[in-house]
This record gives sequence, C-alpha cells and structure tokens, in this order.
Amino acid sequence: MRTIILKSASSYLLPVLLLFSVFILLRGHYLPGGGFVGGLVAAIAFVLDAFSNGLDKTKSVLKFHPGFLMPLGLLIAFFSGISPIIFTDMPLMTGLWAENPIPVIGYIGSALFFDLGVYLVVIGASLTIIFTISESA
Amino acid sequence: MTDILVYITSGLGAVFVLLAAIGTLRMPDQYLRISVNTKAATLGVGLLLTAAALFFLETSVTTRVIAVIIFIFITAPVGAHLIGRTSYFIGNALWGKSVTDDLKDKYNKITHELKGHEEKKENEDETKSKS
Amino acid sequence: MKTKFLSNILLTLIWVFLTGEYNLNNFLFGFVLSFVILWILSGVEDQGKLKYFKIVPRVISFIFFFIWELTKANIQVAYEVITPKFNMKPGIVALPLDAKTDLEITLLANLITLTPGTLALDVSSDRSVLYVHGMYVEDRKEFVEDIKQGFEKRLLEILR
Amino acid sequence: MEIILAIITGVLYASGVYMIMRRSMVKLILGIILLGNGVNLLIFLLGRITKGEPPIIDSAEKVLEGVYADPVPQALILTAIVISFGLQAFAIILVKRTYKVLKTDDLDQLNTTDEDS
Amino acid sequence: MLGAVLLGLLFSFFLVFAGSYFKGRLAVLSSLVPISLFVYFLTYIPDIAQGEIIYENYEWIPSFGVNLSFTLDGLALLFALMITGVGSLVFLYTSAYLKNHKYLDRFYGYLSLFMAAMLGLVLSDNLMSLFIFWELTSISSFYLIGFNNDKADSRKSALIALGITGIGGLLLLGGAVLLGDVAGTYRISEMLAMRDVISDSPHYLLILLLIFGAAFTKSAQFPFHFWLPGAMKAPTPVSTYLHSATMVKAGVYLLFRMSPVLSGGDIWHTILIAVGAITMVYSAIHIIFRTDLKGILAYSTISALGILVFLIGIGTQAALIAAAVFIVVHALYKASLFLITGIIDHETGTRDVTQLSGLRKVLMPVAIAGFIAALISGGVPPTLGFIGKDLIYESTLHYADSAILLTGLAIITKILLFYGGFVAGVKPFMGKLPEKFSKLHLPSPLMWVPPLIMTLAGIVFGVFPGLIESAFAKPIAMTQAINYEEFHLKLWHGFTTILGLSAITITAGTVLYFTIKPKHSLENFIAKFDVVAPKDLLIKLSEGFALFSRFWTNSFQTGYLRHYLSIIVGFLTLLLGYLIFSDFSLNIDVSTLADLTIYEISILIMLLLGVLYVVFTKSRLAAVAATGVVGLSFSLLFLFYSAPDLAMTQFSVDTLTVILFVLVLYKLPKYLKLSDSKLRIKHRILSISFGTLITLLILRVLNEPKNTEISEYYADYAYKLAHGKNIVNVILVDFRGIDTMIEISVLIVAALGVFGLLKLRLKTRDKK
Amino acid sequence: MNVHDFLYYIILPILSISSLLVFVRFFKGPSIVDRVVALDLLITIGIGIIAIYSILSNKPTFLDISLVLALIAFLGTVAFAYYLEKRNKND
Amino acid sequence: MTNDIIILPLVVHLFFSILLMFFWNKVNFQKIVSVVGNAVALGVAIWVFIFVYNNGTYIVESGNWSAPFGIVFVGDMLAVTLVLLTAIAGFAVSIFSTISVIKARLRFGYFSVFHFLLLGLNGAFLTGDIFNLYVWFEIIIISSFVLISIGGEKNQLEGAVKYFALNFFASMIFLTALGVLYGLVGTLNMADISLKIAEVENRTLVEISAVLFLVGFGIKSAIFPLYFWLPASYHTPPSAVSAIFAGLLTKVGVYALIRVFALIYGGDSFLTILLLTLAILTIFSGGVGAIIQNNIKKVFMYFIICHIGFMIGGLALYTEIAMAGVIFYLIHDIIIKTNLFLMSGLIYRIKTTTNMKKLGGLYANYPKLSLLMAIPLFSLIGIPPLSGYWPKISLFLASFNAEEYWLFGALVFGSLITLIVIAKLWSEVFWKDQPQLDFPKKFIYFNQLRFGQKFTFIFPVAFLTFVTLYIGFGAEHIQQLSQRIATELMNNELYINAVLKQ
Ligand code: NA
Ligand code: NA
Repeated sequence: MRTIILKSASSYLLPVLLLFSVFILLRGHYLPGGGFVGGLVAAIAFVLDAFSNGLDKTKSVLKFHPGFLMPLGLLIAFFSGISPIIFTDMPLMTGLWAENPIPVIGYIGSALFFDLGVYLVVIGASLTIIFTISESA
Repeated sequence: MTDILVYITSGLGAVFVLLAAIGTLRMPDQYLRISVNTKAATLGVGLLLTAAALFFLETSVTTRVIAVIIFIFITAPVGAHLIGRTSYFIGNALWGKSVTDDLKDKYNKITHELKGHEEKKENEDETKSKS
Repeated sequence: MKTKFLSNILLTLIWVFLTGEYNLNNFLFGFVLSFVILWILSGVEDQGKLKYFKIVPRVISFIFFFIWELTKANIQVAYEVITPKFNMKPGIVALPLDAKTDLEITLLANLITLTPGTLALDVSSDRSVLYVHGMYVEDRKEFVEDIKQGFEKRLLEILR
Repeated sequence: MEIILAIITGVLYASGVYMIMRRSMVKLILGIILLGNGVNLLIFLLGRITKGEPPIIDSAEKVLEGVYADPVPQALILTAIVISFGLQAFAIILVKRTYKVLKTDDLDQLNTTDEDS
Repeated sequence: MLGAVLLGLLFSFFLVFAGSYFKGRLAVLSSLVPISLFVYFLTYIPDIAQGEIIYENYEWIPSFGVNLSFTLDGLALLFALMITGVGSLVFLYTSAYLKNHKYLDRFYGYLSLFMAAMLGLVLSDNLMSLFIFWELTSISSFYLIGFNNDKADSRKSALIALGITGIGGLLLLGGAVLLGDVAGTYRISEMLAMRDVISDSPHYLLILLLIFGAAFTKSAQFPFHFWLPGAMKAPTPVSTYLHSATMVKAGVYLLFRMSPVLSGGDIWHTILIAVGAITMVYSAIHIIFRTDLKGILAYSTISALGILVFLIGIGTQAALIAAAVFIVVHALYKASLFLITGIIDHETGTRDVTQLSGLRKVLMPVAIAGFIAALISGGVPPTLGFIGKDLIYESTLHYADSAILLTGLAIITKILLFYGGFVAGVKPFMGKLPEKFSKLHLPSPLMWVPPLIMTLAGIVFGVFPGLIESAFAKPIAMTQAINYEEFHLKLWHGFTTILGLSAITITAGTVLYFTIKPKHSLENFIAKFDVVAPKDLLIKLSEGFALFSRFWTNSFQTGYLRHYLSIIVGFLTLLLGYLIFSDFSLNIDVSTLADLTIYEISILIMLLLGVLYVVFTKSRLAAVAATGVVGLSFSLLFLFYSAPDLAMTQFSVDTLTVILFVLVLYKLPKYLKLSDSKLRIKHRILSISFGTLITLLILRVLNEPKNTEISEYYADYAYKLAHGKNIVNVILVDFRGIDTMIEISVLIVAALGVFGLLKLRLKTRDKK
Repeated sequence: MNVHDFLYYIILPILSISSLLVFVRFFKGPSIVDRVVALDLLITIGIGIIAIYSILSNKPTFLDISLVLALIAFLGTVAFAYYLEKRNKND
Repeated sequence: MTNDIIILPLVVHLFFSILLMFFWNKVNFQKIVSVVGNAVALGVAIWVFIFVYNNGTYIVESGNWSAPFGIVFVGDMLAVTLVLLTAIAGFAVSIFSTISVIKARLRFGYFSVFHFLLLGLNGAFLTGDIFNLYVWFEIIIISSFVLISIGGEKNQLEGAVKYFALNFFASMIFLTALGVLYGLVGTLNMADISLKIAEVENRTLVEISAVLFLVGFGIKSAIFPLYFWLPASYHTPPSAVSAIFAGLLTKVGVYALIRVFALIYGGDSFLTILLLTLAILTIFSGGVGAIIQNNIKKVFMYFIICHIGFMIGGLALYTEIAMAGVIFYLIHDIIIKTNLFLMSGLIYRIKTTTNMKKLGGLYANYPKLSLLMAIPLFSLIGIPPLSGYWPKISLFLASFNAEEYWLFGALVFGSLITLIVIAKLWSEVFWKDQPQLDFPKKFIYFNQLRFGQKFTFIFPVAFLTFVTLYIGFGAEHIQQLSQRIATELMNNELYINAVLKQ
C-alpha cells in the first residue's frame, strides 16, 4: 500500500516489535510467552513492514531468507534435544542446566535453546508462508 | 491516594470506551464512526491502562503500560487512516448532511494515485488573496 | 553511524523499560540485543535526527497542548454521541501541507486523527495535501487554519 | 458455567461440521477453523476450568500450591493450535491454488477424481 | 519325492532364463524331465505293491504346522505315474504340435510348473502343502488356458477357470484350516486316527461343505462344470493334460484321499452320490448335442468325473477299486482322444465332427488309435475299459437300497459315453474322405505315437489286469477302504448280471452311434436352454454383481466432499447417540451459573453470536472478520480461565489466519448460494444433532471425578527440576518437548508446502 | 466500596456492555469497513478489559497480553485495508 | 547411544530432513543424501529391531522424566517391526523417487518432506503417549498433504482438497477422543491410561471415547464408511508418493487402532460387534470398488480398503491367533502395497498410462519384468506360499473359532475378488495386445533410459519383491514374530509394566 503514514510508522515499529518479541521469548519459562508467541510477534513485525514498504524492501532488510530460519531453528531445537545424548548419558530432551542463573535470562539451559529454535522456526515458517502468498498474490 | 486515582482513571476510561461504543453504534457514516471510535477508545483504554499502572505502582508494570499506551497511540491513528481511505476506495458514501468532499475524483481508479497539487495551488491562491 | 548508535541506545532503553530491571547487566544485554536487531535490519533508513536539548521543552509544551485539544474535542464528541440529535457538519477537507518529511507528515496525521472530530484520511501522492475528515466543518478555511496554526506549526517547531 | 461452555462447544462443533458440508471452499476452511476452536474448548473444558489461577509459580515460590488450573490441557491446546495453524495456512493456500487452476470455489465441481477412468 | 517336485519347478525357472535354447529342435529335450520322473516313480511299484507306504518330511513352517510332508502310497503312485506318464507323452506331442511357436519355451515352462504342482499335490501328506500345490495348479493352468493371450476368448476362459477354481481354493483353505484345527494336525496320515473326533465335531458339516466345494469346482461337478468346456480354448496339449488326465482329477483325488478321514457320516455319501450322479448323467446327455470334437470330449470328461465322484460317494471297497481303475481307463482313452482331436485339428483345421470323415485314408495310425480309444471308452473287451465298467456296475449293484436306481443311472451314462467315444474316436475316420482333405499326410510321429502308446496300454492292462491290481488297486484298497477284503481283478467273471448289463450297454451304445448323427440343429436346440444353464446364470449373476458393484461404489463414492462428510458425521452421530442414550442421565449443576460475571456473559454472547454470524453471513469477508471476533472472545475466555499463554497464542494465530485469508480471498469469487434448501435442512439437522451430542458428552464427562496426579507432579517439580515457573511453558519445552519439536516441524512442512504450492509450476511436458 | 468492587461491579460491566454495543455494529455492518472498525474497537476494549482484569486478579503479567493484542489488532486492520484496496484495484 | 537406541530412527530422519532443507536447490545432492539417509535409517532400523528382538521391550524416557510424566518411547516388538518395515519401504521409495519424481518437485523440498513423513511414521509407531501420537499423526498428514499437492494440477488438487478435509476432520475427532479420555483419567501415557481407565465407573463414556478413536483412526485407515477420501486422492500424486501412502499411511491408522484397542479397550463387546461389522463392510466395499475400476492405480486403491478390512476383522476377533494373523497381514501388506504403486509408476513410465483399457502387451515386450511384477501381484492375491497367503490361515482359523462365519465369508469374498481382479488386470495389462496409444511428445520412455536409470527404476521393485518373497518363503520367521507380537498385545500388562516400571 502506498501510504507514507503507514510506511514511516512501521519503520519505527519494526525494531521495537522485534525487541518485544525477544522479550516475550526469554520470559516464557517464567511468565506467559515463549518461543511460539515471540516468534509470531517477530513475524508479524516483518509482515507489517512488508505491508507498508513492499515485500522486496522487507526482504532486503532481513539478513536471512526466512526459509533459512526454518532449518536453522529446527537444527537448534534438534541439537538442544539430542545434546544430552551426545554430551551425557541421558535420554534425549533431558534438560541440561548451567549451575547458576545469569541475570536477565535466569537459568541457562537446553530448554532455552530449544525455545530459541522454536522462535526461529516460527518466524521462518510464518514469513515464508506470508511472503510466498504476497508474492504470488 | 492512588486508590482515588485508580477510581478516576478507570472510571473515565470506561466512560470513554462506552462513548466510543455508543458512537460507533450511532454515527451515521463510516468516516464518523472511525473518527469517534479511534480517539475515544484510545483515550479510554489509555486511561484504563494507566489505572493498572497506578494500581500496581511497580516500575516494570509502569514501563510496560507506557509501552502499550505508546504503541496504541501510534497504531490506532495509522489504522484509522488506513481503513478510512479504504472506505473511500470501496465507495462508501459520506453522510447525507456532509458539507464538503474534497477527495471527490482525486483518486486514480486504477493506480490509486492521489492527486493533490491543483488543490494546493487553489488553496495557496486563496490564502494569498486573504492576506 | 551516529544515528545508528543513537537508535541502538534508544532501543536498549526501551528494552530496559520493558523488562523493568534497571541494572548494568540488563543494559548490556539490551545493548547487544538491539545491536543484533539493528544489524539484521541494517537496510532500514534512519530518518530521525534528534537534537535533544532544543526539543525537550517544546515537546513538553506540545504534549500539554495536545492533551488540552484531546480533552476539548472529546467532550464535544461525547456530547454529540450522547445527545439524540446530530449537530455535526462533516466533510472531507484538503489540507495543504507544510510538513515535508515522512516523519512530519505521519506525526501530523496521527495527531489530527487522535484529536476527536478529525480524521486524517490520506496524503496526496505528491505529499502536498493531507485530506482530513472533520466532524465540524462549518467554515473550511477556519478548519484548515486551526490545524495549520495549531498542530502543524507546533509540530514543525519541534521537528525542525 | 460449564454448562454454558458445553453448549457453546456443541455450537462450535455443529457450526464447524455444518460449514464443512457446504459447497464453497471458503466455507470449508471457516468450518475447519470453527471445528478446531470447538475441539480446543472441549479439551479445555474437560480438563476442568479454574478461574483466575494460571499455572504459573509465583516469583517468590518454588512450587505451585493451592488452587491452580491444570496446565496439561493448556499445553495440549497450545500444541494443537499451532498445528492447526499450519494446517489451516496450508489449506487456505490449497484453496487459492485450486481456485487458480480450476477456476471455481465450488467443491461440487471437484469430483472428477472419483469417476472411474 | 521333494526332488521330484522340485525338478519341475526348477526346470520352469530355468526356462525363464534359458528359454531361448529350448525352442525349435531342442524342444523335444524338455520331455526328458517327465520321462525321467515317470521312470523314477515306476521304480517304486514293487515296494508299493508290497503294501509299503513311503513318507518323507521336511520342516518348513512349523508355526503353522505347514511342512513338506510327502507320502507315496498306492493312490499317490497311481496319480504320480499318470501325471508323469501322460505328461511325458504330452511333452513329446507338444514339441511337434507347437513346433516353431514363438513362445514354446514359455509353454514348457508353464507345463512343467503345472506338472510339479500336480505331483506335489498328490504326494502331499500335509493338507496345507496339498493346498499350496492345489493353488499352484490353478495358477499354472491359468497361464496355460490363456496361452494364446492375444485372443480375447482365451483370456476370458482363463479368467473364468481361475475364478471358479479360485473359489474352490479358498474353500479348501477354509476346510483345511478347520480340519487341521479339529484334528490337531494337518497331516492326513495322522488325521486317520482322528476319524471319529472329526465326524463328531460340530464343525463336521462345515468341513465337508468346504472340502466338497473345493473338489466340485476343481473337478467340474454340476453346477460348477461349465468352466471346463470353456477351458477347451487352450491348446490341445493343455486340454489333454489338464482337463482330462490330471488337474480336473485333483478334486477327485482330494475326495479319494480324504474319504477314509471324512466318510464317517451319511452326509458324505448322500451328497457325493447325488452330485456325482447328476453330473454324470447331465453332461453325458450333453454329448449328444455337440458337434465340436473338443466339446464332446469335454462333456464326456465331466461325465467321467461325475462317475468318479459318484463312486467315491458309494465308498465301498468295490466302488473305490472301480474308481481307481476307472481313473486309469479314463486317462488312457480320454488323453488319447484329445491328442487325436489335436492331430485332426492341426491337420484339417477343423474340429467340427459333421465336417470330418474318411480320415483313416490319410491318417491311418491315428485312426487305429482312435478306434482303440473308442473301444476302451465303450468298455468293450478285452480292454481295461471293460473291466472298469464292470467294476462300476458291481459297486452300484451292491449299494444298499438304491442299487437299482444307481445302476440305472450308471448304465445310461455308460451308454452315452460309449456313443461319445465312438463319435470322437471313430466317426472322423469312417466314410468318404472329402476332397479338401485328400492332400493331407501323416504328421510327425511325435504326435501320433503318444495316443497309440496309450491306447495300446489300455489293451495290455485289459489283458493283464494283474498289473493294475498289484500296482494300484490293492494298495489303494488297503489304504483307502475302511475294511479291506481280498479281491482280484479279472477280465472274465463268467455269465453274471454284470455281463448282461455290459452287453446292454454296448448294444445300446452301438445303436445310438448309428442312429444319432451329430448335427448342428441339435447343437442349436440345446443352446436354447443356455438361459437356464449354470454358465449363463453365473454370467448373468456376475453382470448383475458388476452392476451392483457400480451402484454400491457410486452411491458412496459420489465425488462430493460434503456427501462423504455427511456420511462420516452421520455415522459418528449414530454411534454417539446410541451410546449416550443407552443409559441416559444428566446431572447439571446449575449452581455454578451463579458465578457467572457480566464480562463472562458478554464474551460468551459475543462468542456465540460471532460463531452464528460466521455460519449465516452472506459475505465472505464478513465471515472472516467474524472469525476474528470469535478468536478475540476465545482469547479473553482463556485469559479469564487461567490460560494466559493460550490467550496470547490463540489470538495471534487467529489473526494470522485472518491475514492469510485476506491475502488469498481477493481472488476468489463471491459466495454463491449453492446447495439446495432440502440438503441444507438435512445438514442442519445432522449438525445440530452432532453438536447436541457433543454437549451432552461433555456434561457427562464433567460429572466424573478427575485424576490430578500428573498436574500435581508438574506443579511440584516444574521449578525444582525443570527450572521454570510458567508450567505451561515448562511442559512445552521440557516435560513434553517432543510434542513441540514435532509441532514446529509441522509448521515447517506447512511452510514448505505453501511455498511449493504457489511457486512450483510444472511445465506441461514434465507433467506426471 | 473498595477498588476491587468498583472495578468489578462498575467498570467491567461498562466495558462489557460497550463491547456488546460494538458487536451490534459489527452485526449491522453494513459495509465491511464497519465490521473491521468494530473488530478493531472490540480488541481495543479487550485490552481495557485485560487491564482491569489484571488488577482484579493481581497478575500484572497479563498486561503483556494486551500488548500482543494491540499489535495484532493493528496488523489485522492493515491486512483488511490491504485486501480491500487490492480487491478494489482488481475490479 | 544405546540408551536412546529406540529413538535413533527418529533422530536420523529429523537430521536428514534438516540437512536437506539447508541444501534446498541442489537436486542431485538431495537425491544422494536422501538415499544415504534412508540407507542409514534402514541400518538403524535393523539394529533397533535386533536389539529389541534380543532384549525385549525397551523404553526411552524423553527428558529423563519417568512415565507417566514425560513422553516415553516404547520399543516393543510391534513398534520396532513397523519401524523396520517403514525403513524398508522408505529406502525403496527414496531410490525410486530419485528417478521417477520430476526435478521441479525435487527442487521444492520433496525429499525433506519425505523424511518428515517417515519421521512421523516412526514416531507414531514408537511413542507411548497418546497426545504425542496425535502430534506424530499431524506431521504425517501435513507431509502427505504437501507431497500430494505440490506441483498439483487439476486432479491432484481435487484429491488433495478432499484428502485434507477428511483427514483434518479425523484429527479433530481424534483430539475430541483425547479430550474425553483426559477428562476421564487425567493422563496421556497410554500404559497409564490403560491402568486408570479400568477404574472409571461409567463404562459408557469409555465406550464413547473408544468410538471416537475408532472414527478418528478409522478415517485415516480408510475403513467403511470412512474411506471416501482414499480412492479420490491416492492415485493422483506421483507413484513414489502413492507408494509410500499406500504402504504406510493407512497402516499407521491400523496400527493406532491395534495399539489403542489392544492396550486400552481390549475385548469390549460393543466394540467387537462394531469392528466386526465395519470390517465386513470394508472388505465388501473395497472389493466391489476394485471390480469396476479400469485404472490400475485405482484398483490397487480399493484393494487397500478391502485388505484393511481383513486386518480390522482380525482385530475385532481379538484372539491371539487373530492378532497374529493381523500382524502378519500388516507386515505383508506394507511391503506389497508399496511395491504395487512403484510398479504402477514403472508401468506408467513404460506405457504413459495406467488405464487398463489403454494398456497391453507388457508381457510380450518385457517378459522378465512382467514375471518380476507377477510375484507381488500373486502375493497380493495370496497364492501360496507367497506372503499374502499365510496370514489368511490365522484369520480363517480365528474366525472359525469365534464362529464368525460372516467374517469368514467376507475374507473369502475379499480374497476371491482380489484373485479375479488381479487376474483380469494381468490379462488386460500383460496379455492383451497393446492397443493404439497416442503417445505424448517429448515423453522419455523407459526403453530410452540409460542402463543406470533403468536399474534405478527396477531396483526398488525388485528389492521389495525380494522382501515379499522372503515373507512368503520365510513365513516361519514372520509367523514367529507375529505370534510374539500377538502375545505381547494380548497380554498388555507386559507393555504396562515395561513402561511404568512396575
Ligand atoms: Na528436559
Ligand atoms: Na449528538
């Protein structure tokens, strides 16, 4: 859509929304949120941008093709799932946790990486879907 | 003290929201409805959120409330603008008692390009002649 | 480069607000996070050129002006909504623009929209005209002047 | 309370099923969405509902005590929602593509595959 | 014996790969396989004549009790020699008959496969392995009947034959399984000891019916006989080998083999006698109306098979001996007649008996063979046929109360068979040679020597019945008859009733031969009755069945999605309705309604109306917007009922769905009012019933107590062990992390699908 | 009357009634624009309800949900506008 | 590693699907990697099979949470057998795909989705958690949706829409069942459900949940009257896809029915009658459907339905013998149905059609290939001693013992129809002379292919045929396995004790 108003509004919203999405992701283990909703928020931010600035612009803004985020995210989730098999003698998906919590994020553990994988996959998948539709619409 | 503020903000907020709702129901055309609802609701919800911030009085809550309010204040008018112009595209007529429609025939039907230049000149002329 | 850094700091602050944890660790984390986001988004042009010190007092006065307008107009609209008869004289008015940049136009349009009784419908493709829907367009010149002298002028003072 | 939600669930199932039996592909998808919502509500309801006690441990506590909502159905529904989203997204595109190729939204025009050839 | 069976199998496999060498002149070498087997089995005669029974056992699939257990007794030896003996001659004959045929190697492949299967069948002591070989004969005969597979007729006959024998096979499997279960073993030799157990079993009748079904279809008993004349489409060697000498006798063999095990009840005798008698008379009468040589032979074969079943039904030692001897007799003369018919067909190009005469002038040795064969068939002394016929009369004459009836039927049959034998074996050679046949000359000896050998054997065995007696008749009587008594086969019994009956038979047959000439008018006359003949009835039945199949399939598989869905929903509604109302009770706790707050109520109203709006709105876009309302209501509802994560997710997902919809919708046409109102009302009733049942179901489940062990565990350990406080999230990423991993995979696949669906354009040439 | 009661017995009912009123507009239409506007307003009211509800249940974290709601509501409006414009163009 | 041995097949497939996504555009690389991946999966499956065969039921508790609190994977004999069969079929189909699926499809993630599909199947077989089963089902159906519709033209899309709608509905019913079950017992672990459901007093509700499962799984496994989507959709995608669908997709529904009914609802009399009736009608409908078809793919399609009826019938009888029959049939069916569709793909490549009326002369042109194809066809019929024959012994016996003569009749009917229709097919496709065909231009015919390409076409068929022959001639091994599985199924306390470590 060719409207300056939307365009400039969204260019300010985009980074803030991305920040918010990470926020939602990180707090998921303690409060409502998590990788899925976080990923959706991020995806929505980009979709918004695509609506206002056009798809090509949004694509050039994104460092990665969204299609690449899907396997990447799944790979992260996959590795966090099988890391107990590789590094310890525990069954898959066993939580591996750092001894002490770190600030902001809390305990660092494989579950967090898992959620990060979810986050990336959701961004990748949602964007792939929506971008594809927009392109062929 | 904060209790009273909570009463006031939440009460006002609710009233504005109610007004927006009634307005949306009553107003005779799309543009008026958009007009009424955007502000009343934005103000109303802003007040309601403020009430929450006042109630909790925690920085984390307050900052979050501010974030939401700012967000709403940015997005609501943009949304109104978008849906308003769309309404014009799809040919929703103005209320019968409307006095003027400067947008008439300004949109290119195919490209949706919006003319403005001639209008501006006209206006400038008027302004000049006035001063 | 400078604006990037400022945006980075700004985002970091937003992060700190959002999380509500005001400490160095969180600040650093937010900084890194914002940096990453900005890096990913490096295509986005920065339009904001912030000149903090001049702007702050004007912003404050503007906010008060805006709240005043908001309240005034809200009462008017409230009255309109509640009373059984409609006294409005609505219409779409072309508002010639002095605002030039995207940011200026956008802010102006948003403020107009947020003020009850007026709704910024669209900007002409050459950015010369803002079409505004008003509830009370008794005199269109007055209507135009109100906005131009009120919102637009004050806004441009802040932004330029 | 539960009785009303049960009735609404029933309505969602009925509407969903009714919609997927229409001829329009768009209605089919709307039906799928309604049905999906109905199923989520059913799981939610049968997991027993609790007002205002989300299964989140207070920041000061280490275990969840007292009255709290059963987190399991919530987790299940979350998973189901996401999965349904994937399926619905795909279905919507399928409809689009089908329309593009067959130039119809009418499901009744889609019966050549059942004819013997 | 395993080796004997395997030899044929291996040879046929060998031909698949080395077949090209066995065409042309080398083809005759194939005959070495049956010949060597024939010789091999001949060597067993002394042992068997001594009363020995030879067993061989190889473990195969003990879990099923299916093992390769072979037994060689008199009955098996009789069949084995017949199979390999006739087989040898047919193999030789074929090398000339199908000389230069493109697919001669395949033909030999099928033939030796068939021979192996048949050998396996008669040698098996295990009912299951017997069944396996039984099926193998059906399959190999399918290939043999359909050998000329470029002809639609051949293909059809092969199909019909396979269909009928296929039913039989399945019945046999059923019978075998049941019998094995009742007897506790699949070994026939062990079943003998269980004879009483079996006949006392409640399943006895079922077993009999199943076994009979198998035997009657395979051995072409009325009313399943019709596939046999059809199978005559096959090349002559096939007709000779399968449809006279061996395969069709598999059913008879089965009855023969099982008779000591199963003949305990009256029902055994009654059914077999009845079916055998009907078959033998019915098809013998048919002979009169046929003009095609192969048709005549086919019906006379069916009749002969009827006689055998009839004899086994009588079941006395005399009858069994008669059957054994008649098997040999029939093999000798019928195989010869088929081969002779083949020669005639091969040379003259016709099998129409009204067109054929005087062929003795050009095909003398064949005429001799034909004449002898007719004598054997007519039971004229001193052929073995005479002995066979006498034995038949002897057994009917001594059968209980119905001796006269049975003997009468036997005589009528034998008279007609006499007639048939002479029409097929003598008539073509008598009279004047038509001009068009005068240039014919004798084909390769490979073709005419085999029938001559067989017919001569018929005379030799007639003159020296001791050969048959010691090699087969006695051993068979010893194993198959319930109480063995000493006996002797003789050509001359002195002037007895039986001799009188023989004289009547031969005289009447001769009279018939000279009075009734085969005529097309007769054939046309009988064709009028085809409408009620089993074959036509079956064809009608199968056409009807095809029609019904089409109706049944099309009435379900309509192609209309909503039809499928309505059936499925209807089915589910029926089941749920039945169960819910089978013990209906409803305890509604109305008191909880008091807790309802205004915000809940307004949201519920919004939800309800939103849903109804989605359903009833005429605007597609409005419907989509309404799903947004529904999503919002849901989200708030989840929030009120303690599920904030759900609230967020539900709302984001719903909005995203709406966006997708919106992006896609603008290319779609407007809603059309498509379905008719009647259907709509039907669907509404269905949907409402379904929804009501779901509501009732929920209310009933809510009355049950719920186990909270799992959620309590999570509440206790989510933080302590999994370091998270939002338990829902902990479940998602830890307790049930696998779910989530797959869930995101679903998303990925959906995205890949969307991408492919919209981006992939197949060029026309790539389509598939 | 304490804050709780005030919010519970006065504010929430007002908001609920408001949402129903808006819903009526949603029903009436007549233009799709009306419905989109109504939906948007419904969500906005929803945010208000969540704000009050978070006070009542003493769970400030619910406010985050309101942010998600606000964000997504906006996107919905944008999408509808996009759609309507595009459809209009193609006609 | 051995601690997690049971889930290695899952790890392998997930790994390869991720890997393949990273190399999105490199078609040749994808081909090689996918075949290698399937070979690895086959190796792993064999290893897992042998491991469980020797050591008995093996449990992996994901996240180290003991049952019933986490998701457990249960490698009992049934599960690992199916994993092995999946690996065999997957291996064959992946090779076949490299040559038969067009490049354009391969470029759009075909192999990746294919691995996801296999992942889903393996997961469904291995999981011990009912909700997790749902999730695996969903990855299966989304993958199959994608495979069926990508690059879809008219027919594929038509088929896909129906396939989608009905399978989605099935999933919803499955979830409904799950909700009811959770509402009754508050647990999702199947072993735990089995224990706790015995304590539920309201048996009607238990039966209702069973009926819901029956319908949910029944749609997926295509039983009467829920099978409609199958004939409409399975014949439309490329043969390699149809093959994996035919071999495994409906079977996973059957598997779920077996698992759930053996573990949770075993022996309920209402269900027995219901299943029995449905089985008979399924056999019947599949049979009469097959008779009237002219397209060989459709013929095979209806046979899928018909033969599902065999298995459901056996399940309904619910005796050890019957179960052994069902398992044997399942083993046979997976391999054979996969092969049949590969064969139809091969026939298509040779003749450009799968319509029997247009086909002909295959035997004359390709005698050895025809004989190779005859083996699976005969096995399908159940010509002894080929693979389809053996389970019939158990099924017949079980139906006699239960005095269910209608079922026996249906089994005979189904077998007979199979025999007649396949014989007809043979006669039409292989025997009949080739009718005039209007050959599409630019079509690459089988005989124009290079040797290596021909080999790639034929190898999977030959490989599966070899497996079929083994099942037939090595029936002793298969029967012992089936009996062992049947025993495990009929004594569900073995499973429960293994999972809950009681
Ligand atoms: Na863990
Ligand atoms: Na007014």
